[in-house]
Amino acid sequence: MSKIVLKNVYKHFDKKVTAVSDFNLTVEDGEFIVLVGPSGCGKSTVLRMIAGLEEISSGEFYIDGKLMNDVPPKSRDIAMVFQNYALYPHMTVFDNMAFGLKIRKFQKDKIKKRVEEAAELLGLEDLLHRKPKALSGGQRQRVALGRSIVRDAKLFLMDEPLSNLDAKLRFQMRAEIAKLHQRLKTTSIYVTHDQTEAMTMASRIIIMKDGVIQQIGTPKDVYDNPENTFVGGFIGSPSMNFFDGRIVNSQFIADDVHINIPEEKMAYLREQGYAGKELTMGIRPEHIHLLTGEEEAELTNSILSKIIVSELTGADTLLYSMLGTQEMIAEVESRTNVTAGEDVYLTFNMDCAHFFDKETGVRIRPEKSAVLVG
Amino acid sequence: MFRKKLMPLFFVLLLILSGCAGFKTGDSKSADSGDKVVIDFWSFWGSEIRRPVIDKIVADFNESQDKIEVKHTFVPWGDIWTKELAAIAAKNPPDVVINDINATALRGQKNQAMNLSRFLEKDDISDRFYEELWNATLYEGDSYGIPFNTDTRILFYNKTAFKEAGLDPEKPPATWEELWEYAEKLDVKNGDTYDRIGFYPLWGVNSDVWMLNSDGKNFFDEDGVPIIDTEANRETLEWVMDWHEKYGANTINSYKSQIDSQQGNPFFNGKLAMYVNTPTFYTQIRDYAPDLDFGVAMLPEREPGSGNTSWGGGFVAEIPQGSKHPEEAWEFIKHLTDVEAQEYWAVKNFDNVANIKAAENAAKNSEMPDKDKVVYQMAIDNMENTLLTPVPVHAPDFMNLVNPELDSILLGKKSIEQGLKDAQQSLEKLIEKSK
Amino acid sequence: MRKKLNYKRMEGLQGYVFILPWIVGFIAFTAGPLIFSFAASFTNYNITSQMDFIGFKNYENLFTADNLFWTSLYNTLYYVLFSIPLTTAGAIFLSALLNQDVPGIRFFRTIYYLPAVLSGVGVYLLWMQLLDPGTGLVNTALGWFGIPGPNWLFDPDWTKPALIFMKMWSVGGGMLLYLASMQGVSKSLYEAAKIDGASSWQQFRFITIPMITPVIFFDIVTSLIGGFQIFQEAYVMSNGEGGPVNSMLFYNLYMWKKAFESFDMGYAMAMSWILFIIVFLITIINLKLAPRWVHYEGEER
Amino acid sequence: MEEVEMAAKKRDEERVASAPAYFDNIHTKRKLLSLINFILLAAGSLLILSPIWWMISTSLKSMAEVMTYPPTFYPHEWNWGNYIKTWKAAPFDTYAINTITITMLVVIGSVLVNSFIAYGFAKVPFKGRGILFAIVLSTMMIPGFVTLIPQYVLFSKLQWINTYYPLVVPAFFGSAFFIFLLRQFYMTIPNELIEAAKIEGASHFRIWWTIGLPLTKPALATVAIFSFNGAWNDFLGPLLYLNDENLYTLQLGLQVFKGEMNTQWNYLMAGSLLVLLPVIILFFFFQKYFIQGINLQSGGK
Repeated sequence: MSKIVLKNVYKHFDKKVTAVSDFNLTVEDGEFIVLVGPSGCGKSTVLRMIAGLEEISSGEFYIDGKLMNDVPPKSRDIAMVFQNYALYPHMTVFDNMAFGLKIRKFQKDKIKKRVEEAAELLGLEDLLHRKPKALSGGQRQRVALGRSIVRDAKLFLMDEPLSNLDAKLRFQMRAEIAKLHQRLKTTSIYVTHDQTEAMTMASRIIIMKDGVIQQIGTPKDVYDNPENTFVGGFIGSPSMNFFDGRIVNSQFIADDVHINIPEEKMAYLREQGYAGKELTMGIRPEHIHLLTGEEEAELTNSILSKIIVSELTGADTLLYSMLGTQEMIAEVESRTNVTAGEDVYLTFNMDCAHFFDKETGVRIRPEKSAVLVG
Repeated sequence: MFRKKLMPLFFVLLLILSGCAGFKTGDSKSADSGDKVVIDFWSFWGSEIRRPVIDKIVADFNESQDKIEVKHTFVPWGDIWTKELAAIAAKNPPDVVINDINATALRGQKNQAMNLSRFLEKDDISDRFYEELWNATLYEGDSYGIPFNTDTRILFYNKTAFKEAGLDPEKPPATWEELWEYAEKLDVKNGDTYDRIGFYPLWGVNSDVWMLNSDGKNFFDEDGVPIIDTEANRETLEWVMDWHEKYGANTINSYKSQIDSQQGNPFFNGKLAMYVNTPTFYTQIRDYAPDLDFGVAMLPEREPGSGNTSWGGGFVAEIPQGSKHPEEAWEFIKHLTDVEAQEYWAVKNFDNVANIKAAENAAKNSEMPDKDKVVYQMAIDNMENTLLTPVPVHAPDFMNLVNPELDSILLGKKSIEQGLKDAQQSLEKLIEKSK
Repeated sequence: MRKKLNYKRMEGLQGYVFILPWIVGFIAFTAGPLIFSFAASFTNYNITSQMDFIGFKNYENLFTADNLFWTSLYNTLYYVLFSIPLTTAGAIFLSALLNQDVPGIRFFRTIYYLPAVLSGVGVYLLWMQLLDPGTGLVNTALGWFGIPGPNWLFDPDWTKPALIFMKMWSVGGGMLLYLASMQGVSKSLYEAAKIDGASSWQQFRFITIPMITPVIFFDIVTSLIGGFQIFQEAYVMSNGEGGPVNSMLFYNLYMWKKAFESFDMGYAMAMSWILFIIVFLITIINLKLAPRWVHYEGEER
Repeated sequence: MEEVEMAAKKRDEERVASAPAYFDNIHTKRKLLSLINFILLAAGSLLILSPIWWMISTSLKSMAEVMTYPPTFYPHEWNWGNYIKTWKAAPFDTYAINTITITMLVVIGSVLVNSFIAYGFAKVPFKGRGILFAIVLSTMMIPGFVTLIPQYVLFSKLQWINTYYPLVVPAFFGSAFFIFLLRQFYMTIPNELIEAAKIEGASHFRIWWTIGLPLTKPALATVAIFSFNGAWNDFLGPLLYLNDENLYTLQLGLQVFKGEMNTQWNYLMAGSLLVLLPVIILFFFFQKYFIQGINLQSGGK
């Protein structure tokens, strides 16, 4: 049972640089939290503060209700997987995995049992006597995981553990880690800059930028309802289209293009005084559809545009074109035979579009109450 | 694995070492044997030739009485004085040290060596020694060290070469002019190189010795006023430069480096016909070139009547300031510089001793082979020509200023006039500054 | 209010425990003599009989009235300027050669290390013979290639190059350092580079060199400090006099003469503090420049 | 590792460029590089060894032959007995035991203590670390002469004169050179390794012992060799602090061959070579610690 709480946590370096500000988070037992954001956003710093490798400048950090700020890492009962695995090069795989247990003065046979169990779980049985340099990248990564597993710690921390693997291995290990978590149910915090990892593994995602939490939520939540343009752009691949424009008469006008806004959206936009104002519209590529007939085009909310590049990704095709002077990507069925240079009609599923304040980038919500961040 | 091995090894070592002599603290001198006072005596005589001689002298002293026990320690040449200085500073010095005679007054002035007047008042032994040596130990009239041995510079010449060149082997050159003439005759040139060189003045001694030889005057007069820019010195350097041009820098440097490195000497195999060095150079001839037929002579005169002035040095026995047993040390020094010990030293080492009587006895000692006696007698005879150049107490490092000027002259980078003038000026400035 | 000991502060305390031996040793053996020598630099201390405060007179004399001070400083700078780059490059080059799989490599390593072990007066005297302009081995060898060798220790223009040449002979000590550090460079880095098509030289330039920069940095800093303190070779090879036209009168040699021949210890101590400041400033510059080129694998990203 | 010095490399490249496809063969190329390397090393060895040959040759000559002008390149008469005479000229057995005793202790102290201190400076953050480290470095910059006298006085007050304490004890309190050297090596150990161990529950002391020591083995071997060398060849220390000839070391013993007027070159060289021998043997066998270096990056990428 372990629940962790971070309250108003700040991290300053050299009293000048603020790496993390006002970080608040409650993690329930068994959750798999993924901290995601571009490099330098402070996500690793948060993890290192939780691990005790960095001091918390201000704020409080609890594990199971116990204040941990001043508890040294070794007493926090956590396990951590490092980006470069941090395996001890002079020790065998067995010794690497047994190290933490030895320090905690476990009995020899107990150490052996635990290490062997973990090795079996990870398929490392035959490698126990090897040294790290005789292992492949994936194997090293498994040893690093194994080293954390044997400890049976309360909290499991992972700092970009997959970033040094190639795409295929990464995919495979991602699934393995997810499986492992389902089996062990250890509360885990996972740091990555890869939004796909975040989306696929997390029970909840925390998106950070410049040391500030942008949004916390389930993968679906953050995908469907991004709190601001940053989240919208960061989560999802290919990323969300953003168009700058203004609202005139229930229409969103970007450059010369006029797009009708559904009435319920228009209602709260108007209510919040955005009518006639500049704002940003965001729409995911999969919500832009390809139309086939001209008649249809006239009926619906559509625009004619010239395809610059057409990319087949397998299941879908990505169509790159321009909305006036602004770039636009549409994700359409792979079977459509659209080639570069062709003029096609595209339509926007405006029910799925989001509007963002142009100044702050914050999503304009139906109710005015919530301003930002939970 | 290496960590597991290291720790036990370490403790075992510590265990063994705790019993080792090097880890017993405490003053070694406090372990006096019985009623005897143990005094420490440091010398740099550690070679297989000198060591037995000094040990015998020490043993004789220890046996001659039952109050004092001298413990002789060999300390390497040159470094012995650094060690002595540190020990004096720590107020834990030895009781007797052999030191350079030329800086005795300086050490007296700096309070490193003990003023020996209180002992000399009781037993005046000053008349044992050559006057020039004794004077060198004085600072403001008090002696700070007792002369032990000395040296001088004499001319060695190859008699066989003399005969070959048609010179009379019993008539060595008497003046600088003759030296030049002889050398001309002795030179054997073979293309660009020499099979035999007659003479070059700066192998074995430096130009300051020839300046001393030229008019019997040091770089300072009795009052400590620098007198380096003189007519005699100018002439000397001109003469030296003549030699320099005669043989050329390449030949000279090649021979010089060999001679300076104390390995190999062209005089031994007749490649150099005349050579100036100390009388003890004879022992090398004796050991390394036993068949060489050579003669010895005083340094030639610059011109008839200018004198055969030579240059010497030597060592004194002194009591460092802070010695715990100066009275006993004095007793030992008296023994060390008395006729018996000095004669023994002179004969066994073929070394010039400071004690006049001992030196004269040695020259007649039956243990000395005839050839030894000839050289030794020449050394004694030359003592009256020999001057010392004690370090001036107000300008101990004056040679740092003079040497580069002399170098520049020899390298042709400065004229003789300019070089001497600059040397004179910088010495005057140095004296001015230290007053 | 007593501040609570949090674990970071505890860790800090552990840090002090680690360096405690040094702190104790420093206070016990070094600090006293250092403070003493600093204080003595303002006196006319002569070790045995006097130690009167004379203010900045020693320093004043050094800068205004002592030509030999400047000569010795020039000589020392000359030596440092040429010997450090040459020996550093030489040692790196040599260790690169010795880090290969060549038959008899253990013998080669031992041979190249030999000169570093040979120290002391005997070696310098040996070199005086080797540098003999006429019969010495060096000029004889140069003669085989038709090069007329210089007068080395007799020509004031060649004395310092002679010492630098001699120093080059014993780069084996530095070689040892580089050899040790090259062992830490991962083979996989070379493999990756090879796949990228890097030539041997490129691998050396872009992998080996950056990976051993911490040791290069160490070598440069310590050789600079050591270079400024050159003494024994000059002392022995010039018979303690400083060579022709004082061309081998290095800073420490001059200081030694002042301290132990003229017993002007206060003056020598003032000299030593000036040297200290010079070397300290250079080291600080080195430390400041270090982050630009020294790459520590263990550093925080 | 494949890095090879420039000249050989360039030559090789030119050859490869102009040569037929035969040279494209990787094995041929590697063999060629290895051969060039071997030739370079062998040629360099001759340069390094020629002065040493001079020592050997002198050590076997009679004094009469040493004094011959011009010097002979090899002895006409091989006096192997010189070595026995040298050893018997002074109590060298005793000196050898004394030197070994001092050296062993100094090496043990240097390796353990400096590693400990350096770990603190490299891997444990604490307040004032930078300044303290700067002080460590600056202690190297003070010329030894000026602290010689005050230090002697200090040891004299401790009643340590004529014991091995002044020679051995300071080694147990760290030396700036070694601290700096080992710190540089520790800096190349990724911090992640230390952090991982911290999280696993290890204290810094444990991390130093179980991770720091084994991972810096090549550097420790360097320190061991350097400190061995230093203690073995130390002259000034034993000279100053030992008054009893029974406590003398080999380096002091060698001085008996050097007098004020002449030097017994053959014995001096024989003695120097004999004293050198253990160091060479030690180095020869100790090398493996460099070769089996540890790949710090192998735990990662």
